[in-house]
Order: sequence, then C-alpha cells, then structure tokens
Amino acid sequence: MSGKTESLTGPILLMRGIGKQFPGVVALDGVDFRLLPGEVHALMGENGAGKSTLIKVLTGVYEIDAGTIELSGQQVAFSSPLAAQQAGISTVYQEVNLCTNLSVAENIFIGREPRRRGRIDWKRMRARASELLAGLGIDLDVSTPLSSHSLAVQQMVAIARAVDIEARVLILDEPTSSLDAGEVEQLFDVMRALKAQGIAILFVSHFLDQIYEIADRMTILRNGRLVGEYLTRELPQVELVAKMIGQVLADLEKLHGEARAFDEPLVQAQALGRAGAVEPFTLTIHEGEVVGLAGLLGSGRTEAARLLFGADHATGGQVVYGGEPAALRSPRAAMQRKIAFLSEDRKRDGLVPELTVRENIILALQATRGWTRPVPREQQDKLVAKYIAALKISPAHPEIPVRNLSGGNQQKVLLARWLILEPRLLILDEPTRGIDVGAKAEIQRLVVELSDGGVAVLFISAELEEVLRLSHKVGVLRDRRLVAVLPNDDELTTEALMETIARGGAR
Amino acid sequence: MRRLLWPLVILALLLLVNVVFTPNFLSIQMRDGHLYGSLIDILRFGAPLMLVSLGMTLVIATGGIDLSVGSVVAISGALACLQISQDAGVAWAVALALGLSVLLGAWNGFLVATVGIQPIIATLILMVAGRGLAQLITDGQIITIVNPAYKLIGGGYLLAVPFGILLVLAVLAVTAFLVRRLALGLLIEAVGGNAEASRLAGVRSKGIIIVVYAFAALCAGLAGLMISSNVSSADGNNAGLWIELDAILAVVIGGTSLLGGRFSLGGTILGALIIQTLTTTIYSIGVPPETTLLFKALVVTVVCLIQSPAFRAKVLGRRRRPPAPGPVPGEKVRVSA
Amino acid sequence: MSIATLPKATAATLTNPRYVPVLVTFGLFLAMFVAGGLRYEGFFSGQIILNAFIDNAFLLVVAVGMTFVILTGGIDLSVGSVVALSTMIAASLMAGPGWPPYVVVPLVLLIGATLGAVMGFIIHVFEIQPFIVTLAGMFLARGLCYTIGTDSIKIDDPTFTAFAQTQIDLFAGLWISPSVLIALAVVAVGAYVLHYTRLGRSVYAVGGSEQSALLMGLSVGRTKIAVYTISGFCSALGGVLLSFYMLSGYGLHAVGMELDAIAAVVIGGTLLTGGSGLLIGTVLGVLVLHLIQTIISFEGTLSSWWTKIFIGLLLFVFILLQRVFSMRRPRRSP
Amino acid sequence: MLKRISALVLAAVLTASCGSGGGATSATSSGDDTITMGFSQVGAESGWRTANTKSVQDSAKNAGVTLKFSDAQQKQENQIKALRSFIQQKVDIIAFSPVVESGWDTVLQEAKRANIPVILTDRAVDSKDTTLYKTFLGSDFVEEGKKAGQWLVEEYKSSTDPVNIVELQGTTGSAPANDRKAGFLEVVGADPKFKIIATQTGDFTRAKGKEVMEAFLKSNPDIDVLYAHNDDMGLGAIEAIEGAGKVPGKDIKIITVDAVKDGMQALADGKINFIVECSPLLGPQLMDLAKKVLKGEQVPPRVVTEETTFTQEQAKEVLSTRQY
Repeated sequence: MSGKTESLTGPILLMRGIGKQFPGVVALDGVDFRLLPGEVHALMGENGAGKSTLIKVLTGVYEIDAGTIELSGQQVAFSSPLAAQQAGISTVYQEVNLCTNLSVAENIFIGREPRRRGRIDWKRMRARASELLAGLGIDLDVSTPLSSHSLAVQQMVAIARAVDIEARVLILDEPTSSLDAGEVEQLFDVMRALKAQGIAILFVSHFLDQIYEIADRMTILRNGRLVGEYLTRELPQVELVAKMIGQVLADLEKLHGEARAFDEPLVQAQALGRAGAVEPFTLTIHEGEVVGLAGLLGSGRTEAARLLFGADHATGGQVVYGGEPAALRSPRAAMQRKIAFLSEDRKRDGLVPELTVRENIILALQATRGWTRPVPREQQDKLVAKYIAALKISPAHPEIPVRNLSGGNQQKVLLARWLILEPRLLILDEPTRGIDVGAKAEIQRLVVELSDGGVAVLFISAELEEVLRLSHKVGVLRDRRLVAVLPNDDELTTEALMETIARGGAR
Repeated sequence: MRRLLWPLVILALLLLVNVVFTPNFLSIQMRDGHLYGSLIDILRFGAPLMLVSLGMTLVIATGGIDLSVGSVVAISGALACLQISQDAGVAWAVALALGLSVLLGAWNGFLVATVGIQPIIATLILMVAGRGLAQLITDGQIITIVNPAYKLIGGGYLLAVPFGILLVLAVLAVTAFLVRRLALGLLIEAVGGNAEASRLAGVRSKGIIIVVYAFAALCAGLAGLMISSNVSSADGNNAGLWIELDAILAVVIGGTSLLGGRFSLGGTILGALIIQTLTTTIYSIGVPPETTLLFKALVVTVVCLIQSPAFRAKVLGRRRRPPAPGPVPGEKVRVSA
Repeated sequence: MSIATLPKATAATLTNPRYVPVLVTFGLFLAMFVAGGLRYEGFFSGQIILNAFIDNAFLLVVAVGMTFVILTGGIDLSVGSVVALSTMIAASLMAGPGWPPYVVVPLVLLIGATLGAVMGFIIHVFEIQPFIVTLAGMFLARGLCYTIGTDSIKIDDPTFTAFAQTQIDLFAGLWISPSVLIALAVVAVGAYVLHYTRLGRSVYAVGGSEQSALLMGLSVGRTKIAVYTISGFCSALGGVLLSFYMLSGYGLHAVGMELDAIAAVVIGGTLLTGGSGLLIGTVLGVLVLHLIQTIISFEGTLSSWWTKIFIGLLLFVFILLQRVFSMRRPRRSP
Repeated sequence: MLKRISALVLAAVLTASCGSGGGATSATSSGDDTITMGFSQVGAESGWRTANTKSVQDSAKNAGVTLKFSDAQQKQENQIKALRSFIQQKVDIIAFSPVVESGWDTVLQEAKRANIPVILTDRAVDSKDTTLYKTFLGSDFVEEGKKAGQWLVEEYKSSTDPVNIVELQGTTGSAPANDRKAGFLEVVGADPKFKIIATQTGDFTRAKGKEVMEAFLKSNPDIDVLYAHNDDMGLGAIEAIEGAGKVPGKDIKIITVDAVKDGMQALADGKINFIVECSPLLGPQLMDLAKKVLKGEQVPPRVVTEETTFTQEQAKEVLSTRQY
C-alpha cells in the first residue's frame, strides 16, 4: 500500500494489517492506514465501523491483536496514552475525556504544567491557558472548574490541550459534535495553521460538509474493514455515503411538508420554569405533532426538556397534561403519563454500562412496574428481539454488555428502552449527535413514523436542517428563554432560524 | 458459573489442607441424631457470616457499603435475649429483634438515599452508636438465657441438620427469588451501575436503596439471633465485632465489585465459606494465636491475587481476555468504543 | 495553620464551591466549641485547642496520608495497623538491641512507606480493589505486631523520652509538644504537594476520572502507587509520633484508627469518590472528632454505652448539618 | 425497655440542646468540701468490666465523691486524652485502670506538675518513677494464672500419665491474656507430664470460646483439661464439649478465671472444676484510698484486692450471695 499515491515525503504514520477483537465483536480486521505530514486526513465510516477503536489502538489505549504501526519509519508499540503522547501523537477523544473536577487551565496543562523552581506556576499557567483559548475564540475565567462549563467549552478545552502539545500527529475524534458554526470555523483556522507547520491531522466527523471543507484525503472503514483511501476532491458526497453504508441512500427530503393544525393539545407547559436553568416558558404540544427546539448549547433546551419530564423540579408554572394539571415530581410521574425522555448525555444519564443490551432495553418498562412485578422473560425476549431488528442494533445479540457496543448502537438501545413504553410524548434530546448518516436517517424516519402514529415528539437538535426537516413547529431558545415559537412554513429556513437565535426575537 | 470457578478452587484447596492435618476432616457422622463433623461445623459457624454477607452483597451492588451490620448483630441478639429473660415469648422476642433491625437498616437507607450522606459515613454512625445501644439494652452485662425454643435458631437441629444451615438456605432461596425471579436484582444492578440513568429511567432508586439496607440489617439481625442463640447469651460488646469486614471480604471474594453493579449471591456464599474454612483451619492446624492474623493476611492476599484476572495474566502467563473494551476494568467511567 | 491550602481568602475564594464544605465544617466547629464553652467550666481555654493538636498529632499525620488516598478515589484500611506496627518496631529495636532513635526512626518510616508502596503496586498492577488489598495489609501489619511480641514494650531510650516529654511553652502557660510541630509540618508539606506539584494535581485528576487521566497521558499507575506510599509513610510517622505520645510499642495500639482517619477526612469535606477536597478540611475533621470526645469527657457522667451512643449522635448531627448547609450546589449546566 | 427508649430520645434532645449552646449548667466544680475524682475506665468490653465500673460509680455516690467518668473504649490514646482533660478540668484526684502497662510517664508527669494525685486501679504501670502515682489497687493477673496452675498440679499430683491441656486465651496481646498465660505456664511448665497441646485466642467471648473449642475437639481427640482465661470462654466451651458428647467437668476438667455469676453457677453445677476469682469490686477500696490520699495520709504503694479461689463445693455455698 505504501508509495501507491502521490506522496513526496514518506508517511509519518503507517499502520498495516491492524486487527483488534473484543468479546463478541471483531472491531478491526486487517486495516491499513497512513498519514502524511501536513495533511488533514478524514477517517470515515458509520458508527461501529471501527474508527474510535483504530484511534485507541494507535494511541496506546488498547493493545493490538495483529498488525504493525510505524511512526516516521520506526516500528512502535505504545503501552499507554502517555507513551503515544511522548512520541508526538496528541489526541482529542470522541467523548470528552477531561477531569471535570479540575479547573479549565489545569485541564489544558495537567501533566506538563509550567513550573518555576519546582513548583507549579499557577499564574503563568492561567495566563497561558487564557491565551490558548483566546486563539480558539473563547474567553472565560480559566480558574473555574471545568464542570461549570458547557460540553462545547469542554470540547474546545480538550482541543486547546491537544493543540498545545508539541505534536507531529494530531488526532481529532469528533471534535465538532457540540460546537456551533463559529466555533467550528475557529477550529478550522487553527487546523489550517497547524497543517501549514507540517503537522499531520487525523480528523473524524459525521458532518460531511466539514469533511469536504477541511480534509485533503480520507480513509473509509466499514464493519472493521478497510474500504479504501481517497482524495477528497475526487470523491463526490453521494459516493462517499454509499461507500460508508455499503448501499445508496435515498435523498432526505423535508419529511413533514408543512405546518398543519392539530386538534388535541397533549401537553402544555404553562409559565413553566426553573430558577437558574430556564425562564418560565409556555409551549403546547399536540398529539402527533413534532415540536423542534432550536438554540445554542446552554440556551436552556435541555433544561426545558428536563422540566417536562420531571427530571428537575420546576420552581414555577405547571404542566397541563391531557387537559389536567399534572404534578411531574419525578421521571416516574412523567412516565406514568406516557412521557419518555432520551437524554443528551447517554454515558452519564442513559446507559448502565455493565448491564446487557436486553437489561438496558427493558429497564424503564421494569421500573414502571416496580420490582415486585417482573416482566416475564419470554415477553422481554420478544420485545428486545423486536427492537433490535426494528432499529438494526448491531451486534444483534441481546446478552452482551451494552458497553461493548458502539456509540450509535448504544443510542439505539436507549431509544428502544423508551419505545417499548409506547410513549405519547417522546422527548429526544440530541438523538442524532455523534451518529453516522445511516443511523441518523433511521432515527429521523422513526420520528416521522411515530408522529404519523399520533405520538407527540419534542425534538432537540443543534442541527437546524434536521430540526426543520422534521418539525411541525419550532421553538427557539436563547439565553435560557423561549424567545419564539415558529410554525414550520415555507418561509422558515435555516437562515431565518439562525437570525431568530441571533436576534432573540420573533420575525 | 465461570465466575465462581476460582472461589471454588480456593475453597477446595483450603479443605485439602485441612485433610492433611485432620485425617477424618471430611467425614460426617450421625451423633445423637445430629450430623456431626468438621464440615458441618464450618457450615454451622459460617451461617451468621453467610447471612450478613448476603445482605451486604445487595448493599454493595447498589454501590454502597454497610459498616453497621456488626452492631445490628449485637442489638438484635441483645434485644431478643433481654425479652426472653423477661419471660416474653420466643416468637415475640424474635419478631421484636428483627423488627428493630429492619428499622435500623431503613434508617441507614434513609441517610444514604434521602439525606445523601456517603454510605461509609452514614453507616459508621450506627456502627458506633449501635454498639452502645446494644450495651444499653444488656446493661453492659452478658444476658444468659435458658430457652430450648430460642436455642433452636443457632444451636439446634431439625431433621438432623443444624437449624442455622437450613435458615441460611431459606434466606438464600428467598433472596435469590427476590432478585432473580422478581426484578429486584435488575433494579439494584441498574442503581449500582448508574444511579442517575436509573432515576431518569423511572427507577425508584431511593426506595430500592432503603429496601436494600433494610434487608441487609434484617440479615444481620437474623445472624445476631443465631449467634446469641448458639451460646444462649447476648454479649452487647463482642457479638458481631468486625463481622462487617469479613462480610465485605466474602462479597468481594465472591466476585462482586465494590463499585456496585453486577453481583453474585452464589459467589458471596462461597466467599463466606472460604473465610469460615480459613478460620477453622487456623484452629485445627494449630496456628499460634500470635500468627493467626499473619496467616489470614497471607491467605486473603493469595485468594485475591488468584481472583484477579490481571494477576493471572501477568504472573501465571495466561493470555488475557480483556473483560471489556475499556482499558481499566472495574472503573466507574467507561469509554464506549 | 497551613497557609498553603488557603490562598488569599478573598471573597471569590469564599464563594468558590471547592471551599464551601470546608467553610461549613469550620463554621460548625466554631459553633460546637462555643456551645461547649458555654456549657462547661474550664472549656474555653486556649489549651483545649492546643490539646486537640497535642492529643491528635499522630491522627493528623495519618489523616493527611488518608486524604491523599481518598482524593484518588481509593481507601486505606491498613493505617491503624501500620501505626501499631511502627510503634512496635521502634520500641522493640530500642528496647532489645538498643538501637539509637536516629537509626530506628528512619527505618520505621522506610518500612511504612515500603508497605504502602507494595499495597499500591498490587492495587494498580493486579487491579484489585483498594479496600481489599489494604484490608489484607491491615491483617498483615497487625499480625506482624503480634509476631514481634504480644506485650506492650516500654520505650526508655533517653533521647527518645527526652524528646517526647519536651514541652514547648508558648505564652500564658500554654504549651505544645514537638509532635505538634511535626504534624503541622506534615500538613504544610502535604498541602504544598497537593497544590504545587504535578504529583498533587495528578492525584486530583485520577480521583476526578481515572479514565480521563489516563487518556490525558498522566501516569495513573505511578500516582496511585505514590499515594499509598505516602499513606504508608504517614502511618509510620504517625506511629513514631504515637510512640512519643505513649512511650511504648504495643500490638493493640490504634485499633480502629483507620475509621477515625476516614471519618476525619470525610467530615473535612473530601468526597470518598475522589477528586474533591482540601487538606485543611482534614485538619478541621480531626479537630471536630477531638471536640466530640472532649465534650463527652467534660460531660463526665456518661456510662460507657452512652459514650458510644453520644459519639454516634454528635457525628450524626454534625454530618447532617454539614449536609444541609452545603447542599445547595449548582447542577452542572450542559 | 420503654424506659431505655425514652432515655434515648432524651439523649437526642440533649444533644440538640447542647449543640445549640443551651444553659451553662456547670457539671464541673472543684468545690472545696466535695471531692471530684476523674476516673478513666478501659471500656466496657466484658461483664467483668461493667461490674467494675458500676462498683466505682456506686461507691463514689455513697462516699459523696463527684465522679467524672470517662470511657476509653479500649484505647490507650483515649485514656491519655481523658487524663489530660481531667487535668484541664482541675479535678482533685485521678484514678484509672491502664489499658496497658507502658507509656504513661508523660501524662502522669503533667498530672504531677498540676499537683493532682493519681491512683492506679486494676493494673500497674511500668514507670520507673514511682512518685508519679500514689498507690496501685488491683489484682495480679500473673498470680491468677499461678493459682490456676497450682490447682491443676494438686489435682493431678498422684497421676503419672501425661495430661493434655488446651488453652483458650484472651484477646491477643491484652494484659490479662499475657499474664494469665505466663503465670499458668510458670507453674505447670515445671512438670513435663503437663502438655499444652493446643492454644488459641477466644477473644474473651462465649461465641469464640465455643467455636474454637469445637475445632479443638475435632483435631485433638484426647483433651484432659481446659484452661480458659475467663469464665465466658469457658462457658462457651462447655457447650461445645456437650455438643461433642462429652461431659464437661468429668471427661474434660475445666479451670477458668473471674468468677462471674454464670461461671459460679456452672461451677456449682459441676461443669467447671475450679475458678480463680478476679474481683471487679474495687470501688469502696478506691474511695477509701482517695480520701486518705487527699487528707495527706500515707498509703501503701500496693494494695491487693481481696481475692480467693472457688472449688465446686465453695461455689454452692456462696452462690446466693454473689453480687455480679
């Protein structure tokens, strides 16, 4: 494979015949990969194709079962992320892997803090951290704990950390999933500057537009195998998607034609609010209606959804459900009224990692019945099999621990958990984040199906196209306030939405 | 079953050591219409530990820990014996003791689940105060009682089998039913595996936690009855002293992680048997009292090392099967592949 | 006390969520002290506070080590036994072969640190839970005590006893022992290490998320082994201070001290799950435990069991109040 | 029972009020006419100890002495703390039962400097400076072990067959366990026919005593004599012996120490053969000594409690009059 294409200098990184197995899953099977200095190289593939595993193998998180890795022509085997880092490979992993209990500055510098006479020079560290973040267009108090910042900021912090390490290879695994457009541009500027310095960048993203904007070449994986290596400019998007999912994908149209009138209001939030989280808002959701919630991260979208599910206590207002006031004191109370909530942070608020796929799927159903009335095993197996098939969960084995599944499949497991309950209102908080095109389309199609079947859906997403494609009406949040509720008619475009978000008022 | 392989091997090894020192160690005879022999002794004396460990398993599975079981053992025994010494009926005494135990356990659960105190500290409170409570009940004296019906619980026989063993079997069966046939086990594992996710899935975590601590205390209370019945006396200060450490050890040897989540009842029973066999071994092979603890430390270390997959891989040279695509097994936060 | 732990107490730091638990503990401690002073004659004296340090110098040192371990999310049950073992080794070497203290003390410290390092090594390399490894360590150290001897061994080395009986007079009849200075030095050094060294920050990182720390390229293994070594060292030093205090070595010294140390650390606001807490909190935790005991001793009419019940109740009231006051913490905004 | 529960509730209320800093009810007073005594007890680890505490408390009341009682929960460090706190509270006299012999010099010197006389009870300290305390009142554990051994030697003096002895020790490392073992060994060790074939700690408890004895019975078929360091372990062992189908007191001869009520009962019933008394009733003697010391009278440096030994016949006679 080496020397096949146009490289003048040799590849800085060369991986050959990489194989990696987990119990019940072949994650990588004879994968070749190379990275040239001064290029941005996209690693493409669906969820579970093996992208994250390849990166973790490369950075010493996992040992490889087969194959070789060469860095600058020398064979290497990293025993730990530290060793990889020392060899000049700097990584931002998919899920933000930082210590939220430490300050922002520390998260950037921990392990290589500036020191003076042996002691950590906190002043200099904070100053340097502020500088670095400023370079990424972020201005904040770097002495505050990371936990007090949004996921987007956390992601930028992770990037700042990786960028600052003197690296020859920079790996960015889904760095943009929670960034807004401006932040992505900032990041790309940084990437271009690094590229100009001859640093090789490995880039993973599910946003195809971003790939085409920044990447020079791409390597495509499918089911743990190599599909091929291509120059970005020579591979049209449609072909790329076809290669990733192994089939041609039907075009995604606006799935819901236009705003229509609904008769039965199912859930009404009346001046519902929570001090410090989201200001009182009023919103009506009808049966069969898809309501989109748009807004930047931290605009109060998730907080609003949590109030509707009783995950947090409201400090004002009320929820009217089916015409009657409903006190949603706990998620249980909401579930009894057939409200379901797919949370944004699946690792923290969704999965029970060591339980099996089956157990994770039936958890909510069992919870509604209490521990004294178990769901009969045959019924469990039937339900689980049904949803594994319906949602194409892979591997299609109900008895493996859910932590062994890829991110997208874990998301489907959680979706199955709620679908089993046959909810009348389904709240989906960023259901498609970090998920490949195929799975994304499946989830979108599912939303349409559910809505056609009379289920009300509250759909939260950072991707405005997606919100527009699915929703009957769109609520816009800004600075913890619901600033507008817009019917999804012909006039409503992504531009119009963005303007509303930016201006903070109705059209 | 695979998970229980190593505990089984260790137990077998320990028994083997005994056979070398005590030739008729494995023989079980009928004497005075009872089963009699060293193996029966191990089961009989291990019964309280097995009970306490069963309760402890569920607590640990929720990610908690209960240091107060030893004190509950003392309180329960003390209260029952006090009642009996004051001519109360055995049934009433037993019911009262177990009732108080459940109450104390629920108190622990309340502190952990509702007030939100870290389990080790929440139960430390009762561990300290409970010991005092037990002595308050006995007035610092050893209450001696003569009551054949009460004696049955810990020292008697039913159908030639020591009643204590039957009691453990019954509790084990009930526990297994609750957690595996009913859905308690799943919900406990969910709460222990990810408490916030369980709450959002509608699991009544608080209720589950309170139930679990109450159950642990009930088991401890029963063990307390057994211990006091066995010697026909209640010793507020010494009954169940440090049993919590042995119980935690038994749970861990049985393969349940202290971080919560998955648990194994069978493993726990095996773990408790290993510890009791170890104790009996120390007595029978004549380890001098000064080196008893040293011996125990040695065996515990060896047992835990053999149990550790990492140890087997690194030292015994087995090819290591990664338990999960996470580099550090047994860690709370796992990366998804 | 240690200035290093509390950098300029500006208004900003006072509202910093990291300091809230410590401040709450401090407030409650003061309230309890005032209450005791109003209730008992002779309670309101400076010497009562100084006694807290004199009587708890060893616990303070042990709790410093425990804080390191708990900050990484671990636990060390062996400390009490290692303290006992240290007194035993020190006493037997000085009493038997008559080794001089300047040989014995470093040796004891070395043994303690080594024991800790071995436990840390097993915990990290063989991935066995700290609770169990240190429990085995607890049995081991206590067992070693008994193999050395079951009797209490008197220490009558002149240098040692002279040092032990030195009183450093302050003013107005107040005094402290040299052990107090050693303990405070340990606290200061500990706070410095936690705040100003890479090791210290790694300790917090590992406690925050071991996974993330690993992925950020920190040497998790070295950090974990280091904290258990530190804890072992502190326990040994605590043992030396205890032998100053008692002038004897005994296998039954410091039974259950691990629970006191853990309680002190937790009362001081450190989370058992790791990653959050300050050494100054641990100092306060030790003082609170002592205050509870002092109150009971001043009460003077409690029978043995009421003593235990009271300790439990006071502990409960304290933790409950602490919980209530530091409850309102912001949820992480997404 | 109800009374105790209400007492508990009262305690909770009391805690709350003391937490909120209620009235200044000064319990301490070093008034001129009444004596305030600080007494630091080891703990409440056995019935014997509780009886000892009760005796001190009752006799203090009878003698009009204000007693500051402090329980050390078996920890020497707690005891030292208690002594310091007594000095702080300026009590008139300090009495305490040391957990161990060693390690008291520093704190006793502080007491001396504060001019507070000290009386030791139950156990001595090994300080070279005997001016640190006024007197020592208590039993001699080594002597108790010797008495047990002497009875055994006497009992088997006509026999030449080897005598197999098993020993149930007290808590490993505790003073009574160490000394009772040493004293016993000193006597029986002189004659080679006495063989201690097994020895193990029973932690001074019945449950452990029973458990250990069962194991002994399995691994050692011919046991002639059991020597238990206290009555409780002996009582536990009796159950084990009966369970094994042997007759305690006949098939296996039993010697214990303490002479608590249950033990005396068993002795009278013939299940125990010999008990060495270790009396906990030190209270009256202690108060007496305290008053003498405070009046400046001379007291002997060592006051041994009046203790005896009991055979089965003697037990039957005195059983009804035992106080504890």
